[in-house]
Amino acid sequence: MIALLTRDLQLAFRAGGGFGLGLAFFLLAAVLVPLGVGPEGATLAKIAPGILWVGALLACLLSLDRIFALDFEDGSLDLLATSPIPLEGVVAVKALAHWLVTGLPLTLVAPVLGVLLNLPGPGYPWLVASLAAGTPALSVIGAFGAALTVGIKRGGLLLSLLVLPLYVPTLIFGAEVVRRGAMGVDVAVPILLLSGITAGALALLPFAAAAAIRVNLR
Amino acid sequence: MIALLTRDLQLAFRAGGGFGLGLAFFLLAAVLVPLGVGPEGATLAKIAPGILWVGALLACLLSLDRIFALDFEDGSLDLLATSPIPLEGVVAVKALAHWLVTGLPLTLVAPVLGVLLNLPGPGYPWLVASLAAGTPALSVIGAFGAALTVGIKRGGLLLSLLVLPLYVPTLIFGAEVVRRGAMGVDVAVPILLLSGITAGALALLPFAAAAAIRVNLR
Amino acid sequence: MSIWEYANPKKFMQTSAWALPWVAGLSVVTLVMGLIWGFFFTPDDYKQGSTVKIIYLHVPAAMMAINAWVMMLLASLIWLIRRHHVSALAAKAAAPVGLTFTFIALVTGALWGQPMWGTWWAWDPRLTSFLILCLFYLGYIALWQAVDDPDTAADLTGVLCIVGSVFAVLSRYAVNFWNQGLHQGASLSLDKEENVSDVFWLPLVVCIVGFILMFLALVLMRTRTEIRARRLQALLTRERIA
Amino acid sequence: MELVVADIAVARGGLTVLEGVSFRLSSGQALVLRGPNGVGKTTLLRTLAGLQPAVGGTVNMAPESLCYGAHADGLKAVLTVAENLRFWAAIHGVDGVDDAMAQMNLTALRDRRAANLSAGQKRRLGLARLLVTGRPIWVLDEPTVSLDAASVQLFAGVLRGHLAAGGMALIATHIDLGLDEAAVLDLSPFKAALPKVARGGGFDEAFA
Amino acid sequence: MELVVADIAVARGGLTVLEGVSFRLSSGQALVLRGPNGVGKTTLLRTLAGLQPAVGGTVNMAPESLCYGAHADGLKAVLTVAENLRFWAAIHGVDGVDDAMAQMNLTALRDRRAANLSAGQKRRLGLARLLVTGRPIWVLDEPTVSLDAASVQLFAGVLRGHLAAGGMALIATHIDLGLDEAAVLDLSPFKAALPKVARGGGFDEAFA
Amino acid sequence: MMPELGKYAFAVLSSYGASLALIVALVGWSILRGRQVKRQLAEVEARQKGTERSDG
Ligand code: HEM
Ligand SMILES: Nc1ncnc2c1ncn2[C@@H]1O[C@H](COP(=O)(O)OP(=O)(O)OP(=O)(O)O)[C@@H](O)[C@H]1O
Ligand SMILES: Nc1ncnc2c1ncn2[C@@H]1O[C@H](COP(=O)(O)OP(=O)(O)OP(=O)(O)O)[C@@H](O)[C@H]1O
Ligand SMILES: [Mg+2]
Ligand SMILES: [Mg+2]
Repeated sequence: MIALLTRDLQLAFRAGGGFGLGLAFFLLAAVLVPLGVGPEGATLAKIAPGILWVGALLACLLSLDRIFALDFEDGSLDLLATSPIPLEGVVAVKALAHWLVTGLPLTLVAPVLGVLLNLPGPGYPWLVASLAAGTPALSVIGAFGAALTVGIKRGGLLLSLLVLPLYVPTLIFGAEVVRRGAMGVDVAVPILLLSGITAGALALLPFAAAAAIRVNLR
Repeated sequence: MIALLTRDLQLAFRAGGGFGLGLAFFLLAAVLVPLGVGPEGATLAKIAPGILWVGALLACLLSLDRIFALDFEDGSLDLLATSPIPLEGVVAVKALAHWLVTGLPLTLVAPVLGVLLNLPGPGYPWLVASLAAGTPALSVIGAFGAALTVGIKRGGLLLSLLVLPLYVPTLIFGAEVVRRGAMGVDVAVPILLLSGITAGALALLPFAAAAAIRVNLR
Repeated sequence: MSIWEYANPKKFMQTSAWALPWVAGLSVVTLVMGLIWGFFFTPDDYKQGSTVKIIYLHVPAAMMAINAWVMMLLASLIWLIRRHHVSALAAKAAAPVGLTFTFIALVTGALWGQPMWGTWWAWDPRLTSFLILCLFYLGYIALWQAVDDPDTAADLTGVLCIVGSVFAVLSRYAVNFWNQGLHQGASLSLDKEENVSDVFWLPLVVCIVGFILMFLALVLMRTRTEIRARRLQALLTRERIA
Repeated sequence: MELVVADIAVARGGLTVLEGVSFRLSSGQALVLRGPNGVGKTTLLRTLAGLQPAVGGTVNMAPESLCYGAHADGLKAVLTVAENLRFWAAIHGVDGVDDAMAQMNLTALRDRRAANLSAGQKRRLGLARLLVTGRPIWVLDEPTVSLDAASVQLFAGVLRGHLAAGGMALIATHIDLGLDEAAVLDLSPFKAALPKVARGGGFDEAFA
Repeated sequence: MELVVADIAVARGGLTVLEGVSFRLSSGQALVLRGPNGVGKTTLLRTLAGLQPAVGGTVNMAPESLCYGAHADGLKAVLTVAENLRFWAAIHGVDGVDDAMAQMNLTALRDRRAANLSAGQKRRLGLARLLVTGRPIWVLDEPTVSLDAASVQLFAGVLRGHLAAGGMALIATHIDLGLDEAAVLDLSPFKAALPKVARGGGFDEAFA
Repeated sequence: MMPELGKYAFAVLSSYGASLALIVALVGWSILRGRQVKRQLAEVEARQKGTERSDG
């Protein structure tokens, strides 16, 4: 398992592996929105929590197809499925690697983008907290979606379509945490709900994803 | 050339080909933003032009890697490069196919999403006009980016990073047209500039893209 | 003797080995002098208080960030037209330097904006176009890193640099059109000297010269490294084939 | 140790392609599967590997004793030869990467990234992977594609070594491997009869 | 019509792998390229096809007379056999899709999607594509990979027909095609010598 | 000697600090990588010269 994690991280950090690009996309989203919406600080401050969460979500989304598709195409997934590691473990490890490469850096740079979008001061700690609590769910839900679409060549958009609805609760509670935080209101309820979703997804989805992969390999 | 166009459209409409998924993504983005940002009508009306354009742009972006990568992977691109059709023609036709599959439907459904986002009445015709004038540029710029990254496995995110800065002028003028249209102000200048960018991109970028493909096939 | 002689890597290595210490030494001297002069021996501005001192970093960094891109554009053109490896590698070497200068301009600008405009960041056209420039740098560097074959990478990044430059200029105009800004206009033009009084102007010029020299020194040094790295890679491949 | 396949039927795309295939393989034996293109060799091997369910019949073997080598080698282009092998060795908890490279004549290429290998070198690396799984039953689908004559010899030697050490091998191939001791099973006689069209518009076997 | 290759040198990954290769092919002739894995056959063929520049030497042939058949067949998995062929025929402005299918024994599979073909059937389809390009010089990289004996025979027949009609063929393969009339060129003697390390720390040939 | 920066001390000092840090990082990285590559190249050159001589 550790070998698998190491390899996935190694692959991500090698040329063309995609590390940092999720970050770059997040940054790009934070730049594009003001370019589209207009430069007024007050408007931006209002939509900042939502845009930041939507941006994080899309950045996560775009790297999902790497989780299994590459391994499927070159035959590694067949071989992993017949290896001594249970497929559930493979899914969990790959979701973890995805989070380390995407979710974690996203969480860490989010405050900088908050500045660009004029996020009000008290919102920052909650931005980081909500992303830290929510992005693992994004990775594991995404791994499930990737498992469903693994047989489809360049199924990137289908994947988005399947995964985005599943992301909705995470998005709503995550953005709500930041919005309340920015206004200085109590955030306990949404952050608890957010953590609940993450915990549930982590506990259950690897099994669903492994089942989906088994079906797709047939 | 017509055979190539027909095939690309055929591929897009077959199972897993990705037609309609761009649209779906556009729709999802338009739905997610209110979820993230909150439901107030006035805020939404204000950001609607920008969000619609950013959504269109991301929907376009996500399907770019299909333009050449599939053909590269299965060897078709090698064969097309040695075929009697000039590579510039191949690029142009593929960009056209991408536009027919992505940009055109996006333009046609945009007014519906305008309703979801509370876009003010006078904005609608300009929304359609600006998308009609701007999306071809998105496709051909995207084809250029796809040509640059065609040799890179799953270069999807790198592709975004390369292409998004190139999209900036189109986005700004496009969103500006809609915003001005929605406010009832004169839109002549931005829409002319937008069309200018599109015309320039259509005239020049196929050559750059063909050059990039030749380099990548080496 | 034509200038293209220096496009020969061997010749370039010889010449740059000779020039590098001088350029580097000079740049250290001017930079230290300019910054010390600016930081310790200039008065506060009557409006901006002590924050004017930031100008000695901000303006030279901003200027060089743009000029570095221009240099990369020229080098890319030379590579694509005449296929001199040194120019391709010089463009590669310059990109991280340009990116660092862009960061410096952004960071000092943000730190300056907080007291002056009451915000770290505003979507002012100049600031915005700088952010976009930063993205261009990132994309360019990422493409260099993503492609294995050095000549392929040089060709692709060269094409990207040219197309990117056109779009960067377009973006500049688009952004201007999009928003009128808070940012200072040009105050360093030679005919309008009165805009910035001599007390600030002279150390600023020294700092600008210092930054230019620093850029040259860094690019020389990094190009030498890139040439060596390229040769190293070629030798290693040869060795493996044997 | 034994692999016992009894009366197995396998399906592809919802259509039974082979039925009634039976054979038995004990330690030290190899079996070569032959049959014209499209008869169902790949399908049979995937079924044995547990990647798809059999339509009928039984397969008996020790758990986790089978190692599948497919057309696709599961190599990562950006990892070097040694890194690729080390990964699979770690997954199977086995040592012997250096030995595997030596056996498949890859030692000189050990630090070359897989992307920069020729077709035949890649294939050799794919076969070296078998050696680091530590599993006794090798199930190989056209293992010698793209290999030159010398490499085919090399591989035959490795295979003999595996058999001599008590391993088994089941190989689908169109090419002569020069492995005279191996039994040959032609699959053509087991081609599934076309299912009769359901009479009377019944739906019950339209899904067969 | 002729294909004249004179003293050509080809490079892969910035490194010359073959040099001094010369041969001449006239109407009706076939040449089989041989050589161990990694000697540079694929690289040579890609260079001749115009996909990568030669390092030195000249290639002479009529423009647009060459048709390249690689490891990858350029097939679309979601299109049927007939649609795939029709596309390539249209690109080259040639008829004869039905004839090509008949020759490569694909008529029964004509409405099957390429995704549902076995490895050998796919390969046959890839070879049928050659027939609808209408080009005289076939340049083929291991064309018979995955083909069973009968299909190899079939392909050899098609090849003979092409040569009899005045075509030419240049084929890299490790397998015997049963094409006795073809000349054989072993590439091993043309392996590029290692360039000497530049002395005195000179950089002038570091970029070879 | 230290000039009176007043209420803007944070902005000014952190500007200088951040800029110098970035410059030092860039220069340091460039020098380190330069040295590393130079050393590796020297190694390989020496090695290859050696083998060449032993070859004849
Ligand atoms: C992150 C924010 C900022 C960025 C990206 C930025 C960028 C730039 C750029 C690109 C230049 C032009 C250099 C040239 O071409 O000559 C410049 C000059 C200048 N900036 Fe900023 N700036 C920022 C914030 C600020 C702030 C907040 C102030 C002060 C209130 C400021 C004051 C100046 C001054 C005085 C000049 C010199 C103008 C001239 O002589 O051309 N900047 N800045
Ligand atoms: N996805 C699929 N759906 C339907 N039929 C399929 C599918 N894949 C393969 N087939 C068919 O199933 C049959 C068995 O295919 P299989 O790949 O097992 O053959 P094979 O014996 O391995 O042939 P080859 O020697 O060409 O590799 C073939 O007739 C093929 O056309
Ligand atoms: N991208 C690359 N970068 C560097 N070297 C490469 C690259 N691709 C291939 N090579 C090397 O170039 C040489 C020639 O490869 P090529 O694919 O032409 O061989 P081949 O004769 O076709 O071999 P095979 O019979 O195995 O297909 C090989 O030694 C290979 O290792
Ligand atoms: Mg098969
Ligand atoms: Mg080859």
